[in-house]
Amino acid sequence: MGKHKSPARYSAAGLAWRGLRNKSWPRVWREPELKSAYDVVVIGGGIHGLATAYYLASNHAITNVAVVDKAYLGSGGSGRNTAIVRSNYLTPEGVAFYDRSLDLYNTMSTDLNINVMFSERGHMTLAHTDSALRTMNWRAEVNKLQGIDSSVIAPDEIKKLSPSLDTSPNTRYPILGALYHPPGGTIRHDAVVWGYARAADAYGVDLHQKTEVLDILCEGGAGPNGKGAGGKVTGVRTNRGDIHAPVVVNCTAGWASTIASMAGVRLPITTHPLQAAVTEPVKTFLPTVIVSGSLHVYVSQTDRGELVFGASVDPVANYDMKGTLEFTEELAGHVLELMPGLSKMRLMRQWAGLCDMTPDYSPVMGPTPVDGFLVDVGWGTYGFKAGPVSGEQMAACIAHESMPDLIAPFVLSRFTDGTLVGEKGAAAVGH
Amino acid sequence: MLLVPCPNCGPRNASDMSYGGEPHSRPDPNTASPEQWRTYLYLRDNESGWITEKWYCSSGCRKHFKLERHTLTGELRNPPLPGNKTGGHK
Amino acid sequence: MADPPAFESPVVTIGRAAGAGSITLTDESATTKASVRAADGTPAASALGLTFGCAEARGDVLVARTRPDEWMVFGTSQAVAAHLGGLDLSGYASTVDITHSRLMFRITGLAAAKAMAKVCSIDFSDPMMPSGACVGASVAKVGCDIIRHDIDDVPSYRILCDRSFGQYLFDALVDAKAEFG
Amino acid sequence: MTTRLPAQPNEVIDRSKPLAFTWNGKKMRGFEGDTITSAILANGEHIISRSMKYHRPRGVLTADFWDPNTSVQVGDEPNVRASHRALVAGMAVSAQNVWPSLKYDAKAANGLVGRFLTAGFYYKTFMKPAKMWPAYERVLARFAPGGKVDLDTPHGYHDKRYAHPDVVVAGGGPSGLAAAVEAARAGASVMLVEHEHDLGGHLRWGSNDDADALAGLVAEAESAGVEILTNSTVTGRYEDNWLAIAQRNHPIAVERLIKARAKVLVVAPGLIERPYVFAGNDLPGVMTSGAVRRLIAMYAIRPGNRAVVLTANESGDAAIDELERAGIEIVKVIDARTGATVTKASGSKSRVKAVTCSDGSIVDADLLVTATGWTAPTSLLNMSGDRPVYDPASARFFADSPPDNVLTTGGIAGDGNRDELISHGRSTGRLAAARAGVARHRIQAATTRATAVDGPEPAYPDDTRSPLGRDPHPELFRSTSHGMVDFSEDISSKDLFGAAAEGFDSVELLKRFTTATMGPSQGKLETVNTVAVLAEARGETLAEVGTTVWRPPYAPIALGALAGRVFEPVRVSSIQPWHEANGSTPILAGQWVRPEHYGAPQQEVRNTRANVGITDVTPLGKLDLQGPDVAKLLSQLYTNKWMQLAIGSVRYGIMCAEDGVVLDDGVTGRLGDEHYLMTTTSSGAGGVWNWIENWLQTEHPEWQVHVTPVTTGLTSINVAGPNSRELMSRLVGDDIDLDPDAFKYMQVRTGTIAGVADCVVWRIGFTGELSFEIHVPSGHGLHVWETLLGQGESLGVAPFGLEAQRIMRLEKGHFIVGQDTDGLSKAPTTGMIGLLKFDKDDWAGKPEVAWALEGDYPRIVAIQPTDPSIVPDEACQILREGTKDIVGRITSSRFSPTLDRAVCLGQVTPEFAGPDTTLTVQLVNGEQITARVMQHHAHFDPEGERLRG
Ligand SMILES: Cc1cc2nc3c(=O)[nH]c(=O)nc-3n(C[C@H](O)[C@H](O)[C@H](O)COP(=O)(O)OP(=O)(O)OC[C@H]3O[C@@H](n4cnc5c(N)ncnc54)[C@H](O)[C@@H]3O)c2cc1C
Ligand SMILES: NC(=O)c1ccc[n+]([C@@H]2O[C@H](COP(=O)([O-])OP(=O)(O)OC[C@H]3O[C@@H](n4cnc5c(N)ncnc54)[C@H](O)[C@@H]3O)[C@@H](O)[C@H]2O)c1
Ligand SMILES: Cc1cc2nc3c(=O)[nH]c(=O)nc-3n(C[C@H](O)[C@H](O)[C@H](O)COP(=O)(O)O)c2cc1C
Ligand SMILES: [Zn+2]
Repeated sequence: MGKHKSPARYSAAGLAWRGLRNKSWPRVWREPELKSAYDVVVIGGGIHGLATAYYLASNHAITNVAVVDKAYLGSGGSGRNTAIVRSNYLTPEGVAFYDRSLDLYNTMSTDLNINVMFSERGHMTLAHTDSALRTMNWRAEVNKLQGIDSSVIAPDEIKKLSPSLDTSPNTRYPILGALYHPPGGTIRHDAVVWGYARAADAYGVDLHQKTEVLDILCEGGAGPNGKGAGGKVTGVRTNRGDIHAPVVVNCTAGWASTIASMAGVRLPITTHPLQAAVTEPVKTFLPTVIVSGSLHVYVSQTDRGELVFGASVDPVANYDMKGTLEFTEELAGHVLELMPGLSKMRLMRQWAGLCDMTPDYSPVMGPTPVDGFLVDVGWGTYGFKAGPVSGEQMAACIAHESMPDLIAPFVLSRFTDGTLVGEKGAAAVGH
Repeated sequence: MLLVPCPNCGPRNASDMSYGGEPHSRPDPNTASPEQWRTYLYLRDNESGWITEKWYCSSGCRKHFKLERHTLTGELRNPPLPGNKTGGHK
Repeated sequence: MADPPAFESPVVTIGRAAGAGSITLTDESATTKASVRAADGTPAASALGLTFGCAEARGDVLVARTRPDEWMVFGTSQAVAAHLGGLDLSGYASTVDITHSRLMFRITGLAAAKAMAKVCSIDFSDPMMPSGACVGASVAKVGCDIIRHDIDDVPSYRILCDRSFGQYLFDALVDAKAEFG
Repeated sequence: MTTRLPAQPNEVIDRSKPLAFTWNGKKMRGFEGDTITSAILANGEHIISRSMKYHRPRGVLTADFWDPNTSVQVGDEPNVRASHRALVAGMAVSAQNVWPSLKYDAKAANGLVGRFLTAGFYYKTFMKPAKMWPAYERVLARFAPGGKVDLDTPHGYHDKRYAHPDVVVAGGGPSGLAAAVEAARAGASVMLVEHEHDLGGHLRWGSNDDADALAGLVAEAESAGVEILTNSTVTGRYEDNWLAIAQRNHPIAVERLIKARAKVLVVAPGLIERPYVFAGNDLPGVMTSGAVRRLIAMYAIRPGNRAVVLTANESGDAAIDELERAGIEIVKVIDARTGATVTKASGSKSRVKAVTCSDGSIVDADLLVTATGWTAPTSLLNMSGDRPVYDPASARFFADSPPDNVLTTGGIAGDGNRDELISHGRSTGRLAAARAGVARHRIQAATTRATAVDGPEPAYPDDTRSPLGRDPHPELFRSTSHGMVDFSEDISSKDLFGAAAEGFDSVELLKRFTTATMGPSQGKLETVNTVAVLAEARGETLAEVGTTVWRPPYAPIALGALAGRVFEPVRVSSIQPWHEANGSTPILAGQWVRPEHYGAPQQEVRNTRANVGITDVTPLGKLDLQGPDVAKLLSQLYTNKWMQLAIGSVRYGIMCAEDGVVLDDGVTGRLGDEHYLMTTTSSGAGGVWNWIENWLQTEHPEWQVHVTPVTTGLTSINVAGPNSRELMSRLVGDDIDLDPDAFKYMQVRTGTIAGVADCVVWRIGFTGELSFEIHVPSGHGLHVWETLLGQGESLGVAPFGLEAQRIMRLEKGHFIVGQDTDGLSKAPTTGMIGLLKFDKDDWAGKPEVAWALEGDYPRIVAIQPTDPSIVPDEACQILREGTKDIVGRITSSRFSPTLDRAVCLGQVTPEFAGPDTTLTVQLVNGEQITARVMQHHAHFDPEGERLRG
């Protein structure tokens, strides 16, 4: 086990003590010097990178690890996602994987000693057509077999759980039923990121913000500068200097292709912005998470009272995070289809993040044709909920130099073997 | 909304078009190895920078055409509006 | 059997205030419509002429070049037949009768462009869309061809779309023009 | 007690028009022209809300749209900005975020424990016991600020329109007005958008000269033909100057969204006055100089009786004049330009009573006016990609390098007196018009339908405007004490120091940890102070710290306005009116409304199998294909062969995507030498058309094929059942020979039906019966349908709907793409191995299909439950007996009235696909049943004798 420096414990008593003495809390994490060599360099300070580093240290005593991020921690998808957590996926592989993540989320507040505000408020995916209902049934049946609490419920029950929904049969998109998943809910995404960062730092992992990877150093590969298949990784070049490392993990989600190409690796990924928005706060009235695939919208209400909305990815590939007017127009139209009473609520802010979309809506994890260069990417619009299990399994993969069962279906080579994983039905606008 | 210069119709809203993504050349289906064929199917450059991409002017002239666009700044090689360099949140 | 039956329009216009106010909306779906496809350089293309995006009246038919390689011809069935009858389809050109697959509305009035601006993103200003211009565009989320052909200097637009959208689109246009009296 | 002053020279209230309203149930009166807060203040009340976290009483701070603590509930509308919203007779206004009442707020106790509720406190507690978090969460959620949504709120008449102006000017102050005037005079079409109820910006509360100048500019704008939108906001600037404008003053719409593609955007939003941070700065009675000036000049409100003024600029000085003019006692002026400042405001719970100055003096006062500087509302510039830069000398941000089609003028661009501002505005307007002229020329030239452009493209004009100056201004953000930084989120400078010390010391992390700038004013008031405090904590400059990202909308916009009126296209066949009139149950399939059944689908099946049924299948996709190369195209698209199809024949085909996955299926018939009609699935119609155009345009431009969608040009009716030939014979003209030998199964004829020429008939059918699918020119579709019913009466004809059709196809074991196949099903899964022609040179998906055949692909099989009465739901899983291993699933299931038993299709792994294999199916209720894999896909008439009959 790594040397575990106990950070100042968070507790109500600590809060009171510091409040009385006007004392502030110690720093959440250090601002360490950039060393010239580490055992593992993790690129990307989002939930995936930080969780990987944390589990490397906590589960495998590998603590000579750097996490580098070109901006601030959580500046990617991890800091801008709508924080919906669930495990009712479609394929058995997907269900098993996300269920493990949910387990880790359930104990996270105590494990990491930070309140991540996991709100198990229930998750409803509405069906407006026969075929959507059939997919919901399919998911429910697969879920039940895997012991996941997930079932299809009828409009009257939907109305009881979420009275603001218009469940009358005469709407343009009548609600025919819903896949109801009581263990699903929302989480305070920033707290998760900070929790992993703080805990990893306590184990001695170095977190380097504003450290941008400009190149991956390789040798022996078939491509220029020793990159590409058959070669091996030797480190990374950053805006702050070179770092040597035998293992480099690409956890950069929307930017995954840019990093992979630095190692001469092509990925089955295109980057598309995904947008989200919040309304001005109002008194809470929406108890569950509502998702409608046909209407491309999902919504939940935070404890602060804002409605948080999301939709499906923008159709045009982009690395820009500006956001569009069309998104808000479509969104509002669809939200009002579901909840006509909200027409006087006002949209307060919209934003966007980047999503690394794969053809089968499943991630890409594990080794690449370049030795020592690993990926944990392809997280699309659903990767936040997968953060904990991915970190845990990627850490195991690095420590044992082999693919753990839970993530074996997601290897990169499936795109040459043709063994794709069919999560499209559950993930397209699934969240 | 992006104003896309269709070579036939002139500048049109992107919502009048369908996006076709990166063009990729199709290997000979009779001789391609699984690896070559699946490279064509799945692997993408997905560059952050200037790319050439396919568009289909679905509500206008119904012609396919190619466009050079910068995926980070949103710039086009031949923008229909002069002086429209846009930065954006990178 | 009896006489060929009458053309059934896809829209019910009665009671929908289509003609009220300063903008009139009429259903011209029964007009015979034909589409001609021909590539540049074919005899048919040269005979039909026009620049892509332009339309003109020729005798008793209206001809519009709605795509770089497509023309539409409107009129009575006799007039359309007469106009297309002599067309040389060699070098590869083809015709399809679209009378039944596309319906046609006409929206006329000084404020017609303003009404159109509520349902269509095209710039309807005179320089961009003069009389004698046509464009393919989405109207109230339905793919349409729009042809401007003024009557006595009063702006007038013909709107064509798939027949099955008829009632929906008609109602959307009635609603769009309501504001202008 | 009233605080209304005598008539003010430029007041906007109309004293001849009193309006009655209620405030927290209390009857009050205001005047037309009042805002809600000015009316409440006029009635002697000054607490408008309680703060979010500590429930401290709050009053007017800025008296404009951004006033942070003046959101109120008006009827069913939450979060109404009371310092902006015009008073309307009969308004029922109430305070939000108070419990039980504005005066006695029980949650104010939070204030006592405030030192424990530091920013982010919730991350550090409520963790144990874990089981208790849901209960804690419910309590926290009760503190959510904001108003109440009434779930029965009607949608209201919202609206949208598009616009294509040459120039849009955001901001109707002197500079914006001047820019609009000159741009219009230069020939540009101009939209001037002003957020407030009237044009004029700060001139509205200025001198009489200001008022005169304003009137002059407004007259100029009107005569120049500027389109003026007041009470409207440019809420967003998106790619290529795509602008969102929220228009709130529309005569018939509650709120209208204008989507404008401006050739040039002029940003002239002026400046927003910044509150000052010190202890007690959130007490009611502490106001900005702008607030005091607006209240006095526009609404004739006496903001207090004894005033202390802290001034660092002209606006503060002007406030002093204004207060004096209004007869309000000024007890002390603190001139910040000399280094003096305020250290503390103290008072009762509800109002300032005393002000402590930096010289140590304590003055009694009930009004403290601060004029400590400006924040540039750079939000629209940020949305344009600009990164504004901080100028310490003038203590605010300026544009760096916005795109050339975005220009700034007025306060956001620099300082000047009225004439200088107007002059800068004018030159900006001329530049905007000239640049827009180039854009217009270019767009018009690129658009073939447009009028030809005159002459060559004009030269693109450089920016030769003489810039506005920048007045020096002290950097005045925080006094020596701690106070509120974010009034809507209840975040103090002390919170920010604490968070920075904890390590949340970049501006983005600080924002997320404390929520500063995340409230309803979105940083308009708070960002610069937040950055300044962080800079102080880090010992850095503001420029080094930087700002957070500004995002749309500039001001919140109603969901109703964004939605507008709902455009959800609906498609119907020409027979739909008949279906509706004859008791059909409609079902929505994609955009189509179709008859699901006419009351008894099982009976519809029986009748079709026994007599004859007719069904409306118009939504089937139909494409007219003409040209010498159609057969090549078909060979490329379908897996089977098409080069030899005879004229008069039809053939079934499956299409795959390039990954071998089944994309669509349907029949295509050859009508003439170079003329074919293709059918696709209803939902696949659009996609297949695009797919074809893609092949034709990008892979085989040399092929001569013309594709025309004719889906709705042909009304399609399937006539099925043993009596179908007899029925058809009563309708067809002499041009169609129905004799079974002349018109065989899988053949097509064209001719006359019920007097309608140019019909296409083919002998195929999904139902397994002898059947004719007729395609009638749609203008006569209803006629043919009604004729079929009339002529078929004696033959027992009856219509059948989609449900009966689904049952019959399932009895026949026909799979449906997308239901029995899924996103991973490659062609072999369908079982149609005979249709996969590998000796063809090329077809879409060929290699993947070949490789799939070599592997363990899942199979579609027909399945019958052992117990004939149990119909397993579609999606039920098939398991390896005694385990939870999934080996397949039921993809379609129905009770068959023909066989009087349950019939299914399913996908199973090869191991379980053999005929007579016993399957274990888990029902939705968890029970397991057994079922058998059948020999044939068809449960009924596997030899197909009926359909060939
Ligand atoms: C609007 C939106 C809503 C979403 N909603 C949900 C949801 O409800 N539920 C869910 O489960 N998922 C959701 N997602 C998806 C989820 O946010 C992501 O899949 C997840 O956060 C990915 O985490 P990550 O750690 O892999 O990547 P990120 O958090 O994106 O981190 C990648 C990091 O890499 C850094 N980086 C990039 N390039 C470099 C470089 N060259 N050098 C150094 N660092 C670099 C970036 O700065 C970034 O911080 C949503 C996403 C978005 C955008
Ligand atoms: N003395 C004062 O009280 C005061 C107040 C503001 C500005 N000024 C001075 O006036 C000068 C600025 O003059 P100006 O003409 O630039 O500004 P202005 O403040 O006079 O007018 C700007 C107008 O723009 C409107 N606006 C802002 N954003 C908008 C948007 N997105 N959409 C629509 N409207 C929007 C505002 O409501 C305001 O009426 C500066 O020099 C400044 O110092 C003085
Ligand atoms: C779950 C969630 C809730 C949010 N709530 C708010 C909010 O209440 N107010 C706000 O201003 N922004 C809110 N945001 C958006 C952030 O301010 C910010 O826009 C987003 O994290 C993207 O970062 P960027 O805008 O700096 O690019 C929220 C974001 C998320 C992910
Ligand atoms: Zn075009």
